[in-house]
Amino acid sequence: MMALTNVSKFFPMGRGKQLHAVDDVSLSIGKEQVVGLVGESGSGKSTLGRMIVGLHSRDQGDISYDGELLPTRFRAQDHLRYARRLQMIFQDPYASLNPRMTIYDILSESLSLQGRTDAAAVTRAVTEWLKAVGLHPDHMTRYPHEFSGGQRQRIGIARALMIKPDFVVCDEPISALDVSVQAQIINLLSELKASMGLTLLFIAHDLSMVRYISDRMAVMYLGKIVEEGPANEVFFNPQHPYTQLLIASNPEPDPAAERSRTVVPIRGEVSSPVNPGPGCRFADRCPNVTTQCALPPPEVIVSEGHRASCHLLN
Amino acid sequence: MFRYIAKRLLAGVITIWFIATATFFAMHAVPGDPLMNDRAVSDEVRRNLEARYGLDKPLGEQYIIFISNMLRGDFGISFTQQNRRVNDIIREHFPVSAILGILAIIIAALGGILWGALTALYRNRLPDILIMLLVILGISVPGFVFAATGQLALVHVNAIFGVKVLPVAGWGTFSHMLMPALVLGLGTMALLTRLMRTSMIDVMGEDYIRTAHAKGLSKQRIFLRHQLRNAILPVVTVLGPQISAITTGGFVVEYVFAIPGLGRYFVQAVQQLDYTVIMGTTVFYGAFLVLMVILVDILYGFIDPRVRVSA
Amino acid sequence: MSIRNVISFLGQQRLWAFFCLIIPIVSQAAVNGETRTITISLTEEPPQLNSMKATDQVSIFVLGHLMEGLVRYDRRGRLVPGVAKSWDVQDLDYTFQLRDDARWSDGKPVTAHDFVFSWRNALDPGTASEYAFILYAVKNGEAINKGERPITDLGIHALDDHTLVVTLERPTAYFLKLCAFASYLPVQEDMVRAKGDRYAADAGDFLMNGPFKLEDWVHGASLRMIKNEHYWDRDNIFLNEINADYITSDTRARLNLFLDDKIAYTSLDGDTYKDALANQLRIRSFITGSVFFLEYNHRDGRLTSNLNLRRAIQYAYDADEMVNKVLATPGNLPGISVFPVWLDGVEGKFRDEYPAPKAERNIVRAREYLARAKEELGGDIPPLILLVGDSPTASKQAEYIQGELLNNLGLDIRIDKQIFKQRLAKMTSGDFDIVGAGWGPDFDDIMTFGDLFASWNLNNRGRYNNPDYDQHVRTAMNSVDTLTRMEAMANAQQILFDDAVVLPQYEQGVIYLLHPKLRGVVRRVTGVDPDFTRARILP
Amino acid sequence: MNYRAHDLKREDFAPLEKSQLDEVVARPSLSYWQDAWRRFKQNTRAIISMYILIALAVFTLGGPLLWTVDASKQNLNQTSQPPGLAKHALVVSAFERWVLPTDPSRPEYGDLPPEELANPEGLRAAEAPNTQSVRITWRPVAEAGGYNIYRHTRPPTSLQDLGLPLGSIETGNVHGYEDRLNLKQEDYFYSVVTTDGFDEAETYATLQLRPQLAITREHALEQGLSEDPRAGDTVTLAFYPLGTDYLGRDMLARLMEGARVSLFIGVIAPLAFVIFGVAYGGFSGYIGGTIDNILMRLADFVVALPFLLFMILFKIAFGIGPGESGVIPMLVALVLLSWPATARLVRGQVLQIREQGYIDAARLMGASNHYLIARHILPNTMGVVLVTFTFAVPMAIFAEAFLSFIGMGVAPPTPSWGSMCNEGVKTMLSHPHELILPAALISITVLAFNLFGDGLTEALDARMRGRE
Repeated sequence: MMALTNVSKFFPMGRGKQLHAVDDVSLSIGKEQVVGLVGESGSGKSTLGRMIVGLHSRDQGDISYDGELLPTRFRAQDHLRYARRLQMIFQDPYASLNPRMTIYDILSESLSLQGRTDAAAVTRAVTEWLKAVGLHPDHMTRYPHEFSGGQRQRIGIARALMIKPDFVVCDEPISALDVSVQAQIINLLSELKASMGLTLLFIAHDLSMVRYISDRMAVMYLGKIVEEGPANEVFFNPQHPYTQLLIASNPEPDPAAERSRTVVPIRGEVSSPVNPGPGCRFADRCPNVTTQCALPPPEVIVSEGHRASCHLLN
Repeated sequence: MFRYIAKRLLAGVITIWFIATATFFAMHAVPGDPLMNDRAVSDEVRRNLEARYGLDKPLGEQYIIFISNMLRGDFGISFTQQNRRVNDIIREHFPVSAILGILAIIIAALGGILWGALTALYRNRLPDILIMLLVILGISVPGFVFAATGQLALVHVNAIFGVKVLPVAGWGTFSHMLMPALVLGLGTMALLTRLMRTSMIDVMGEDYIRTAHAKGLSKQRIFLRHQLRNAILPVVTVLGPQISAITTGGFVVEYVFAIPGLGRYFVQAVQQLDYTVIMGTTVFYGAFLVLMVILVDILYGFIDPRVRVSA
Repeated sequence: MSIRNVISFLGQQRLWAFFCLIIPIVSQAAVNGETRTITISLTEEPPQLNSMKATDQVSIFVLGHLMEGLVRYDRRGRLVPGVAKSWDVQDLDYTFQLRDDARWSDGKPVTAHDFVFSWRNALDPGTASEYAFILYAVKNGEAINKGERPITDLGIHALDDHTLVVTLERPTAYFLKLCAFASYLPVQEDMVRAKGDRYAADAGDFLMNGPFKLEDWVHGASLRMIKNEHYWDRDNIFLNEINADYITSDTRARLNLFLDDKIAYTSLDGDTYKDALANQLRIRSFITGSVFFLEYNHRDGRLTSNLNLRRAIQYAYDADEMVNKVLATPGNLPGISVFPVWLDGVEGKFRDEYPAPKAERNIVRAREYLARAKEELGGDIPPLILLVGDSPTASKQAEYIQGELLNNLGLDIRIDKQIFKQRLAKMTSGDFDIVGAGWGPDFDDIMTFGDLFASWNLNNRGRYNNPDYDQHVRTAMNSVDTLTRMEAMANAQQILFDDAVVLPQYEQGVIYLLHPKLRGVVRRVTGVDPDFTRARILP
Repeated sequence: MNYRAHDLKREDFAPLEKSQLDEVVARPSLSYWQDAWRRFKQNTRAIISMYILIALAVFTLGGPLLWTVDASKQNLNQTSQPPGLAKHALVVSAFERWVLPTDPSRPEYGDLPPEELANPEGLRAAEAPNTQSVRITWRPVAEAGGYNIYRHTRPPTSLQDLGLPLGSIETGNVHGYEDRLNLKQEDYFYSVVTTDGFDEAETYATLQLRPQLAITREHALEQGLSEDPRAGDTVTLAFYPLGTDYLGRDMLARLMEGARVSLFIGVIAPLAFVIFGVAYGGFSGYIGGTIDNILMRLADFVVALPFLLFMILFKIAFGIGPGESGVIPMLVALVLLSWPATARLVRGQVLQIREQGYIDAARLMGASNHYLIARHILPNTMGVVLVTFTFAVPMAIFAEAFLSFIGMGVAPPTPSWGSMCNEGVKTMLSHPHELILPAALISITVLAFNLFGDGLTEALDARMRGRE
């Protein structure tokens, strides 16, 4: 359904330097699938997500949706055309709602932009959706600052889903929320996904949450996808050293287990994505680094639908 | 850092060029004739005067000549004082304005920081209320009223004491400078006091102050090392624009106190349409202000470690 | 300003000295009998101490103390010998004998050549002196200034070092009076050649032959003049030093300085004299000699070229009220004539011998004239433009006139307030209906006012043109007979009134304060004013 | 309070049914502006300043409807009057010049040196003195060559303290003087000193007089003070609650008219440059990239121009034509020099807002640039813009006052508070009301706008904090 082939995004840094935010990434997402995208901050997962919905233009590669090639650079009318297919739920529930608008204004904006202006119908839709995301219809006259983070995220979800899109990018929708609220939002998303038949790209850095919601999982490091496969397989049988370290550093819910666990911290810091060399991007932090790592890493099929890029796997 | 300074200086040079160009064309748009005087002159004399000042050439050529002379640091001869060079005029009058301005800034900055800190310490108690009342006066009363009343006050003070406490006007010694500088700095001092007060109160509510109290540091040490140092930062930021306001805004004070500063000279030159002096003074002041802003930015970098990192 | 300049002025000792003088030093008292020193203030920095180019009051004041011409005025206003000890007049030829002991401040003698050089140079169009016209009395002066003849053709020759022969262009009754004027002062050729453009730009850049010499000149701040030990009449000079320590045009600041015993002399205005009275100070008054008037634009097509309109204004206006209620300072006289009261006539004062016709305010009559003017001009009179300078007094007067004419005649006046140079430009191009103007005398003769409205006079900015008036002026100019001249001028005065050429406003007076211990300070309408050269200090 | 563990059953831990009551709205929902207003109302100083501003607006706009005196009407009978009640004046016949009394039997000049000259005797008022004219006369002094006449407001103490030198009479046989110089109803001490024609004698004679406040028939008729005024009647003069200025114009009316000029410049100029700054900064910030760079560099240039020097220069360059007030050139100059601050601020705001999620969300829905700017970006910059505006007003009022003070402001006869101060500062001792009134109005206005701005900042700012 959504196919990315060799997609890249470079940000100019001045004086000929370029930041390789997304570098030669290929990924395909099947209909009604949930793909989790994980990685550290700065690994390019948000950029990738924004590229898919057209908030960023792409510098190389193709993105096609249902076999239809999406425009490289979205203009207002492209967004208008694709709005019912591609939507996004934003990370920061505080910044994603205009503080000067009521909830009604915010929610009805999607509909009015899509050309639905029948006031009664709009009000009905807003009421329905407020109920659907677990809020009271009276809330529609209120302003965003009167809500908690979780409630705001619900509003954000309602806004994105109101116009019944097919494909939704969830850009770390829970990372700004309290742990107790996170689960509620995840559950809400799961329910809606099921009832509406949504396809989701779920971006997060919380591995266990991603495993819980996703069918497949992709791990990004410095603009590259280093490993991709079925969620459980990647989580329980990680192949790439980075994935292994990432999973190893994931805290255990059981305090006893957590205490006995020995964590090998990832050495050093994320190296700069500005003008990187051809070699493995993880080489300078990898515990198993070899001289080969200066060469471009090969892509190895580990098993059906599970691939990873590392010299060690060769 | 060096790169940053070089970049700022280059931008400054372009800015000065812009100021020079703007002044040149604004001034030549002024109706009137700088060569006219009370007594009419013969055509021959007039032609000679025009030739001496290059006014007989087309405007474009005059502009090129002006810019190229400016690059060599030469602003030409004054129209009203035909045997003085504008450079000499600036050299003789600017230090006066500068000293007055510096003194005013020192008074304003010291006073502002001191009063501001005091008001914050005695928040909502008598000293705070008294000082803030004065601040309100300082902010809302026009400077020329201060200047006139300040001088008048001196006359009376001198009469009451029967000795010359401070001279009422003129220039030459430090005692001549005190009153004008005080009058000049008053508005800025009020502004800085207010800023310092807000800034102090903000800082006092910060966690690290509470931490410092909890650590058992002495009050003086907290005040000096933590509160004052952090509260001064915003004050330093506005100092740059304030220096510019003070050095160019001094002409009322210069006029009232009979001080031979460049500001007063500028107003006279405008009234006399003294092209070369107007050009020279504006460009010079412009350059001075640009330099001041750059200096304050650099200074800020030294005071605030955060800026140094990001630069 | 180059970097080097910046560094050099930072290095100036004066600058750092300011910081060092933390302890207030005892500054000069206004007068000091022991050191024979007085301190005064100037209204502005002297723009030009080159006598060949000086045009303004302040420069001429300073030059008057530093220099001496062929003749000078004494305290009663009589001409007395200066550098010239005697002179003969034969038709158009004046032969001056210069005194042997006249010296420059470097000790060299003042010679006839110094005058020849100075006068030629002042007329040289290359010098571009604005006051060159005052030397037109000398033969070929005008032709030289217009570039039509070489400067060597000027009618001035040095027979030897101490004999100077001047040939005039035409008979000029007041030529000797002209010789006391600044443009007629000698200059020393070598010094001018050596200094070039910087001649007289600083204390060391020129030589002086007068009672004082310029010792120190801090631009914008102070001038110090000390007694010239080479001056021939030094024994009659009492003061050792005149310090102009303050430069400000702010009357209040000067009054404060006077009250603080810092300056020995200051003029007052309507706003400050009350403070002077409150401080029990003796106020003196003095007529400056200048006449202020409203000048009409007589160019064709201008509304004000209509005589009846001008007469209407003439009868609607009350110079008395203006002086008493608007200017409201003592000393000013209501303006009646362009010829001020102090001008000499045949035996007494001109105005006593030939009283000026006067229009008393008469609104009824004024409205009759206005009705006639409206008829001639075809209907209502559109707003008239009143061009004035940007001084506070000028604004005040303009507002008064605006109110009066609206009130009395229903005439709408638009005030056009302009800075000095813009006002002059508009006056010259004729871009006004009425302009607030004034004229100060250059020399002590009626002709300094007489030819003002002659058709050829460039200062006749209203372009008044009347052959009869011109004829009277010519008669007075070409005659040396006083009676003929005064009769001609009386006729001119009558024409100025009948034609309502201008509307006289007031004869300017000033009130001033003088240190009570100071004596012998001379006020005069032409030349150096006030004159401190022969002032004394009472013990 | 003893719970026993075995009392607790598993069912006790079952979650309750979700209650609809939880979602009842506890307080009315407040919009951004409503909430800001609520906070603003709690700030007493800001509220007081707001009332002051409203009062000023009423004074400026509504005042002239109530107080219909013509601000440009001159009354030379009552110049520089302090505030006070209406005065009564004697009606006198039209002024006619007094022919000075002369004694033809005496010579014009005498021969005595000044120190031997006698004092004038019999100094008296020739007629009942009034403020139209005071006529004094004395017996001529033998051998005198003239007389000097002085006037003082208190008894003279010495020859050095005779007061104003009114004038001189230059012949010894004229023995009267007529004084019309700015007469007020107060005690005057006239002194006459004999001279030999040049120098004064060493004694003087003094006469104390108090002129009666008077008005001529013509003026009384013209001002409509009486239907048929006759000499000797008493009329009530025009009433000036706040006094008059140097030409006898009503201060109250002038202050109102001055307020129109000062507040017009003070409000319209900031309004114009704030609007321009918003458009410029908004455009620049939204477009971004190279154009943004160029536009902001231009703003930097304008910021670097020395403000006051250029105000003066522009003011002169634009010129004021005859009869124009010069308000517009000053306005244009102010706008030309002041917009960059707002532009920079708004640009910063726009850059910040542009990155907010709700912009992306709207864009995904297909919102056009126009829509985003109008609906999302501009409304969110309004708070900052409003605060900038309130602080720009005092700045503009000061600039106008300052320029008018140095004589580069509005042209006469248009009054502005600044130009009134300029005129008033000179007579600050003798007629303090001419300075104090306009200066106080400037101060109050500036103060009110400052406090109002402070209140606004706090109200809007607190709101922003509440969001986080």
